Amino acid sequence: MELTKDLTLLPDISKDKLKDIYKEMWLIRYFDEKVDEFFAKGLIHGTTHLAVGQEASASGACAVLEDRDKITSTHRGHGHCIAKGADVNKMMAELFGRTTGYCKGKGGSMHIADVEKGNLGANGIVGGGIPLAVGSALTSHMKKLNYVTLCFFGDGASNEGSFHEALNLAAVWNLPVVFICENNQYGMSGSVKEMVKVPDIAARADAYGFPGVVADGNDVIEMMNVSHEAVERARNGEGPTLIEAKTYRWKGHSKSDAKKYRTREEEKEWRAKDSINRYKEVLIDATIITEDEAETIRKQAKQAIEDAVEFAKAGPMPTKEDLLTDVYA
Amino acid sequence: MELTKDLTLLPDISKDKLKDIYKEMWLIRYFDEKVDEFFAKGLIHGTTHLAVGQEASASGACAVLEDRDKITSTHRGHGHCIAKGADVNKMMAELFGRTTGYCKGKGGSMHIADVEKGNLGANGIVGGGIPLAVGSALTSHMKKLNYVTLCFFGDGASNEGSFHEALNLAAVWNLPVVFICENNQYGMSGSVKEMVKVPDIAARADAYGFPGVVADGNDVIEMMNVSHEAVERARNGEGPTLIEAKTYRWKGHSKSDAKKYRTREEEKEWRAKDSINRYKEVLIDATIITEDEAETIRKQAKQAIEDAVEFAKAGPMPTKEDLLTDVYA
Amino acid sequence: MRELTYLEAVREAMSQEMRENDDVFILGEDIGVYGGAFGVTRGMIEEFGPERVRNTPISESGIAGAAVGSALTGMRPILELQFSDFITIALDQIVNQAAKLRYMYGGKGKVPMVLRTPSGSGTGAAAQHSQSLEAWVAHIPGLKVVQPSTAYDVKGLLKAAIDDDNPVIFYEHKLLYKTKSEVPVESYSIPLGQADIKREGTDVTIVATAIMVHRALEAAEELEKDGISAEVIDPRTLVPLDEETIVKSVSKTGRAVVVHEAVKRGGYGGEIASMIAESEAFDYMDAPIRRLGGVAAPIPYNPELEKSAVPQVPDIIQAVKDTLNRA
Amino acid sequence: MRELTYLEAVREAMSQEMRENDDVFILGEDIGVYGGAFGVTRGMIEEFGPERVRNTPISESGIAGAAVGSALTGMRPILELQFSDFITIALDQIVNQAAKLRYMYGGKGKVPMVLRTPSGSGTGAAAQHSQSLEAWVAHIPGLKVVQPSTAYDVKGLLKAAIDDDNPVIFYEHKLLYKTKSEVPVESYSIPLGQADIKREGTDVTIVATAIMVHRALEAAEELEKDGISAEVIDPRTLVPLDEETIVKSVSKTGRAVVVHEAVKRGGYGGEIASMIAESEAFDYMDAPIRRLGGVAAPIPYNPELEKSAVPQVPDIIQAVKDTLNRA
Ligand SMILES: Cc1ncc(C[n+]2csc(CCOP(=O)(O)OP(=O)(O)O)c2C)c(N)n1
Ligand SMILES: Cc1ncc(C[n+]2csc(CCOP(=O)(O)OP(=O)(O)O)c2C)c(N)n1
Ligand SMILES: [Mg+2]
Ligand SMILES: [Mg+2]
Repeated sequence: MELTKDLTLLPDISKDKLKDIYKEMWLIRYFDEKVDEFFAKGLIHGTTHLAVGQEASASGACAVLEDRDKITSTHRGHGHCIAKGADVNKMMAELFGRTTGYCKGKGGSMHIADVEKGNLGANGIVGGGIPLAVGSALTSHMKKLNYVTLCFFGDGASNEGSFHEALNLAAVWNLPVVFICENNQYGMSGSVKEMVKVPDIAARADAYGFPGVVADGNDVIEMMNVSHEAVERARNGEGPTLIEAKTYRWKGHSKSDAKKYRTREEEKEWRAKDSINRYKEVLIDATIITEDEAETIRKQAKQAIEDAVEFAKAGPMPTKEDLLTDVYA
Repeated sequence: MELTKDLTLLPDISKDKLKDIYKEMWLIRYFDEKVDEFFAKGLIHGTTHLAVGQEASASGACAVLEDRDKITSTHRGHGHCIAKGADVNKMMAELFGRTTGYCKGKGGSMHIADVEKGNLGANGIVGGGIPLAVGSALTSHMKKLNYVTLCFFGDGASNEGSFHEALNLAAVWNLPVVFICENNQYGMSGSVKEMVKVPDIAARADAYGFPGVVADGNDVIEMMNVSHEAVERARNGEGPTLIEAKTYRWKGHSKSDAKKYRTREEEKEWRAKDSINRYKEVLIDATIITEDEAETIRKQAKQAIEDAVEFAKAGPMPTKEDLLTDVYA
Repeated sequence: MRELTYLEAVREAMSQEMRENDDVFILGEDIGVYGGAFGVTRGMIEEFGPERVRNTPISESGIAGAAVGSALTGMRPILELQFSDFITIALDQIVNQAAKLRYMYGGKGKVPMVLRTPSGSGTGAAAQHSQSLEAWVAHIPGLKVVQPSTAYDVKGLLKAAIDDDNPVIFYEHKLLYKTKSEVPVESYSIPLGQADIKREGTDVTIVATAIMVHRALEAAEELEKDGISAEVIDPRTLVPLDEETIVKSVSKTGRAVVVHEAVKRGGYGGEIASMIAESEAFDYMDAPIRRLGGVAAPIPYNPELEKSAVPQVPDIIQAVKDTLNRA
Repeated sequence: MRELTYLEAVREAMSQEMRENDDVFILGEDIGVYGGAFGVTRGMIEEFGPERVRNTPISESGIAGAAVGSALTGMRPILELQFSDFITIALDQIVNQAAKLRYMYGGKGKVPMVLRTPSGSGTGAAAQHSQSLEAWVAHIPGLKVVQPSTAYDVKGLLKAAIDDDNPVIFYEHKLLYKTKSEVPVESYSIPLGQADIKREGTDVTIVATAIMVHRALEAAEELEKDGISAEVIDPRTLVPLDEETIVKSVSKTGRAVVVHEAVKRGGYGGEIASMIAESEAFDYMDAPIRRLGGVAAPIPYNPELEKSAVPQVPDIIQAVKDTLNRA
């Protein structure tokens, strides 16, 4: 089973929205570049996982969602969070451990959630968010709220039992959930070629009886199109879809990674497929923006991240009194 | 991917062996009938799961194994155990909780193991034995022992995460293991039609990149043939196979089961496919046995189970001194 | 007053809550027409239908996660886990997700769910179906843990658990399902964190949980014949733990025996005993606190061995007497 | 003598065993060229090859089961679990299979495997990557549990664990990986179940595990300046627990402080404290036993909050002083 792929622009997306998406992709890129910089300098604590290079899958998939729709995210979640409408100020403040952050400094990079905007949270457990997405979809179904839940996870996560159980559950209950496997070719170091013996993770949907589709995860238009179709199916009660977005993370897995498990050539090839550039060219070709406009948007995004850093630094640190709050509701 | 099915008798099985299989099927039938009787009378403690009706999948699959080959089994494991060559005396003694039982009375129905004969044990955890089988296959591979591990589990178990992780692992490491899903149409009560949205569980093998094949689980010849092919593949280093044996349990799930989740008509239809009878007819048609011989064999099997009961009853009970032994090696 | 079994009390509490609140639903394996492995939900699918009495595939981790996700988005799921031993499969969702989400998110979101599960030995189901693992979840901040011993307590505590906005692990003891007590028809709530003095006494305090409450009461009857007056306290909830009631009792009696079915080594008895020793009761103690628990072995199949693996009435009597002789 | 880091000691113990015995191998996520999440296996795949340093998919339950199955059939696997928090996913295989198989089978079969896993907080990895859950496995008959605090102990205990015919859970503390001590080049074994007196003293016994051993030693130094002589005991293995050494020490000092990083509520400190109280040491006790442990909250991200969630040196000093004032 394959969904149709329409490489032309979806008709119902406005030019403004298309420009917003362009800006958002830069926001994601610059956010993670900045985080990388601060980690390298030791200015941020803990660990982090950057989605530089993977902007299109987050932006494309979330672009077709409505506000009431929900997402679940992963350890590599900054991009998803921004794409679902989060405030980069509060995100950066969280990374700085401030009370002005999304989690008041208690969660950090791996646990940013933006429940009001429908981001049910990043997750430090690989595969941990997949059953949560099914639960969220169950609520939509049982309360007839007609929202769709979009569930992000990686190629590595598709080898977890939670993937299997959750996808089967979604199938059996015919729930409004779209599974997006961001196949960036590696887990921490394990190559998908070694860890999965089928060419496409999308094919695993066949084991549950719903459609699976492969998409170019570095093509934001294609991501929008396949996600749109899947989200519509879900909203119309036609059940789940698995989308495999083939993409690549430009950076190492987390803070310190010598990247011995892959070659510099491979990295170069993938960098050439930069989704932001490709999208810009499409937009210019379609005369939706000019080169100058694109440049202005990029600079705005860059500035927004600089501002976020200022916002973050200005926030207060939690105090010992905060330690025992928020444990129980 | 489908294995070829050869419905004729495998050439390399002797007439004697074919008769032994016939006897074994009756042993399985009578063993579980007897256990049922004792449970109903309250003479056996705990709980049990009977494989009456499922004799052919256990007997057919194990018939093609060599002594050094191994199996892992399930909560519904008496049949597998007998098929792998266990002594029904020690099995019955175990159910009676005697020190003469396979587990000295410490394991009971759900934990009978016969490590010497290559039965790595029944398992009370649905799906729990599947990764164990992969581990056993890993030993064979690493130590170059060239034995095959045959892994039994149910349709319900195929929805556990352990199924997914184990099958993927076996694929990735190309291990000598054969997965046998005994699809008896139900879990405890959950119908496979409701719990799995694809017609064949065998198709799930596609998600891992090795062959899956559907077999008539009530046809011991077909079970032998597909298992033989899968075992040969495994032994030749060609990796795992998933066999789905379509069958039916005649009795309730365990001790007390009103069987509200299925109809009496359905039960009748399946009883008509009785594997022992079918096999007998094949054997008679092929002039391997006569009706009289068949009857003699059946009676021998019945007597063997009566003897097992006597053996069991004669065995001593464990004493409090046994409580703390065998915890650590 | 009308009597109900412990099992019926579970069912009645769930049914009453489901009638009151559409957000409450049950999910679990074989809870539909089969009525669940122990028959607790029997009849419920007929009243509430298959959407709200939701039969699941055999996928403990998936269904636990589905419960957590639905709770996070506005439902109030009750998850029936067929045997408490299977929490080993669902634990990531319970411990790393349900228990921590609210904290990790800085106080946003909540996970109002109940995980109901039968625990304990005595049914001959052997090592993988007889454990008492409540100490695990009691160790995890963010979870609440309930262990009722009577039908009356079941009904009130289960309502409180369902009404609670946090994940609550609700242990049902298999051997208690058929025990009866008086249970009001109308719905009522017993606050989580309120111990119950099941019997008053002056010479020794026995803190007992789940089925051990009944064994402790039996022991107390026997001890009375020897002129020993035992107070029996049932904490009812391990988290929150009603330390005050326990400490007050021990301060009065000067002696304590803590008894649970779970393996003694690393069991929650260590927490209770240490809590007592750290409290002001220490100054009133006339003897060391005694703990009784299961032996350090898996639960064996043979019925006599099985019994000897966990505390029985004579063991409690002996422990109390040891404590008294010690003075 | 030559010094090694704690991390290098883990690697050296494994490498030496693997050179000696072909049955020993490692499996785990990213343990190949990546060297594991903490770099423990770095260089090992180059020496031993990908068959014996076996990179796995991200499937904690599957790989745990594969380890158990291979151990049952003659291998001696070492499973590296990337973070000890992920045992939540693998627990069925560890607790219901590995720990119980031999018993359930009436003494047939054995499961000689080691599960090595880094635990503890202090790295800013927040609630799902910072737990100390050793109390869970210590509660399970059939498992052994090791928690080394120094490079020297690591090497000897890991050899003993690998040589042991039972499943052993071997906790490595992340913050200790870079700490150094003198470690002999040749291989040696430290028996499981032998506590180590890390510092002798006369006024109070501090029983501390893993990183708390170091904090206790620091506290002891400080206390000495106030004329207080603290004995610091590192049990090294929780199961088996060297009760004798602990009881002897407390009988001498008359005071005990038990300190671990794990959440105090339901932590193994309760077991140790209760064990002391039940022993003959009770008669020598001059003050109630104090327990220190983590607060009842998930581990927070912010570094200062994170620190305040678990015992620090001043907390230990304070607890000791409280104990002394109490007398
Ligand atoms: C259950 C679990 N196992 C292992 C890890 C450690 N870990 C964190 S990210 C990661 C790789 C995940 O790979 P993938 O799902 O492909 O996502 P990616 O990192 O490529 O975005 C691993 C192994 C974890 N956090 N949780
Ligand atoms: C992990 C786990 N979940 C649930 C159960 C309870 N249980 C025992 S057998 C069974 C049904 C299993 O179905 P299937 O795998 O099809 O095997 P069958 O009983 O049909 O042989 C269930 C739910 C269990 N023992 N273990
Ligand atoms: Mg990946
Ligand atoms: Mg079945």
